[in-house]
Amino acid sequence: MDTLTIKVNALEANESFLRSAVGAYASRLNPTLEIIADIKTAVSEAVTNSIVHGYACDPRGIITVNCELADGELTVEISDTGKGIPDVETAMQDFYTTLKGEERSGLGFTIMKSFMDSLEVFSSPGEGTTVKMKKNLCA
Amino acid sequence: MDTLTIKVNALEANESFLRSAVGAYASRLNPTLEIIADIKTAVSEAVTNSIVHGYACDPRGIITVNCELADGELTVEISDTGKGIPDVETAMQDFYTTLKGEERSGLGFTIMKSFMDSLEVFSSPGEGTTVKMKKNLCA
Amino acid sequence: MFDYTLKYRTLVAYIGGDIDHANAPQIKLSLDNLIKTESFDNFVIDLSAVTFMDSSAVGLIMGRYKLLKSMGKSVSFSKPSSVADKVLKVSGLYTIINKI
Amino acid sequence: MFDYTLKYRTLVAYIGGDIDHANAPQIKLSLDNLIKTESFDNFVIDLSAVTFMDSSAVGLIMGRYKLLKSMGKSVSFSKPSSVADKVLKVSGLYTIINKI
Ligand SMILES: Nc1ncnc2c1ncn2[C@@H]1O[C@H](COP(=O)(O)OP(=O)(O)O)[C@@H](O)[C@H]1O
Ligand SMILES: Nc1ncnc2c1ncn2[C@@H]1O[C@H](COP(=O)(O)OP(=O)(O)O)[C@@H](O)[C@H]1O
Repeated sequence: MDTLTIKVNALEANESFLRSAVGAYASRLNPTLEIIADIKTAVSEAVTNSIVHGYACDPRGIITVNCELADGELTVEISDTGKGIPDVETAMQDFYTTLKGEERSGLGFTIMKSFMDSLEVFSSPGEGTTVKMKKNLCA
Repeated sequence: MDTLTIKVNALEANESFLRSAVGAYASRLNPTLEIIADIKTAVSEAVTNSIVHGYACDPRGIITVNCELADGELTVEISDTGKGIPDVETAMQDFYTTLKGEERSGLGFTIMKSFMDSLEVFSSPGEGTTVKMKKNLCA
Repeated sequence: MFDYTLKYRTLVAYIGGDIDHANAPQIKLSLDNLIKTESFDNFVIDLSAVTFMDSSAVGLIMGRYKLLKSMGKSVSFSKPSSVADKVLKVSGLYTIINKI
Repeated sequence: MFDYTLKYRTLVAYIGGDIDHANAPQIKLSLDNLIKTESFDNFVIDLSAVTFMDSSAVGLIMGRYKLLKSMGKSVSFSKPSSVADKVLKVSGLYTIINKI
């Protein structure tokens, strides 16, 4: 029984705070540095998306991170109650972005998918988005 | 608007995790290293108390940490829903401890009080304990 | 962390530390300022001191790449750290910008 | 982090890193083992490499102090780091154990 929940405002300072917190949490199972780096990158992508897309940088938005360590595996869920994604399949395509002018690469989901063992995205317009990822820490 | 809530199980590994997380959170206002060290020590005391006294080391217990940064000041509240304290005034006396055999010093509250700017303790037997502390980060 | 050297019309920009959405705008400013004020033919992005980067850094680099290509400059990567290398690989950036 | 040196019947125990409730039992074991197996007159606790400590460390030190006093040994602190120093001051430990 080893769970972690963090709730913070949609502030840029929480991008590094949350990836470091989840990285530190996963470290207690003593994975390799590369596994920790992969997790931090994926968490950073999801948190940044909640801030810039979900809440359009409105700091009143709350980002929730739920983690669990069980059977040598990290499960991490990053949720917002922001604007949501109308078509998740399209949004997940490489290079797809709805913020063309702002140098978003459209590779956030691509990186989450390739850096983690599994990725699921749940979203409804007007209700918010949850990204659920898993990573084996004993690989 | 800059708040942080963390919920974790009453595991020893969360003593260092929570003090580091609150220390990292407070760091964003760029206080001195000594102020950060003071905060980490006080948080460690309160978290350890929730684990060893509140939950008697039962990891099913949940510890909640609520933080807020406002006007250059950190407010941090550490809560458990464990066994509670029958007489808070007595418990807060220097060297008072109910775990005599286990090398507890009875100085947890003494350290929280002298390392932070303010300390309030709310507790009822059977319901749990909340420790609320404040620290000015611009001193 | 940001620094640069200019030698034989090769401008090397050293970007280090964590590169994410929060600090990409600051790094973008520094790079664009450098590109505007220095005269050079080759632009080398040295990522040897990168401790963290995500797709915000990829967007930042893509933007500078397009700008530099439109000015007729050559662009390459130098010594990416292992964390930078992994993100550059997955993002496909190595297919358009060479590692030297 | 734990280490020791023994010279002219003075045993110096070096305790470093973070000392908290989670790792105090391990440090206690190491110290008690040292106290049992070595022959010495003076016990010096070197806290120069302590990066964090709280009242669990105070309880640990108090326990060792009582044991050593009952054995007729002298006990002192050496070079506490600034974070250790502050906790030792507030806890009143300096009134019973001298800093040398
Ligand atoms: N949390 C979110 N809330 C709303 N929309 C999102 C969220 N996450 C992703 N999206 C949508 O999915 C698109 C693709 O996301 P991503 O692959 O991370 O690329 P990028 O962030 O560079 O745009 C985004 O442009 C946005 O339209
Ligand atoms: N969260 C808590 N739940 C229940 N009892 C507590 C809690 N925190 C403190 N106490 C009580 O207050 C006493 C004094 O606490 P403290 O000053 O931290 O000393 P110590 O932890 O060394 O016993 C404890 O021994 C315990 O009886």
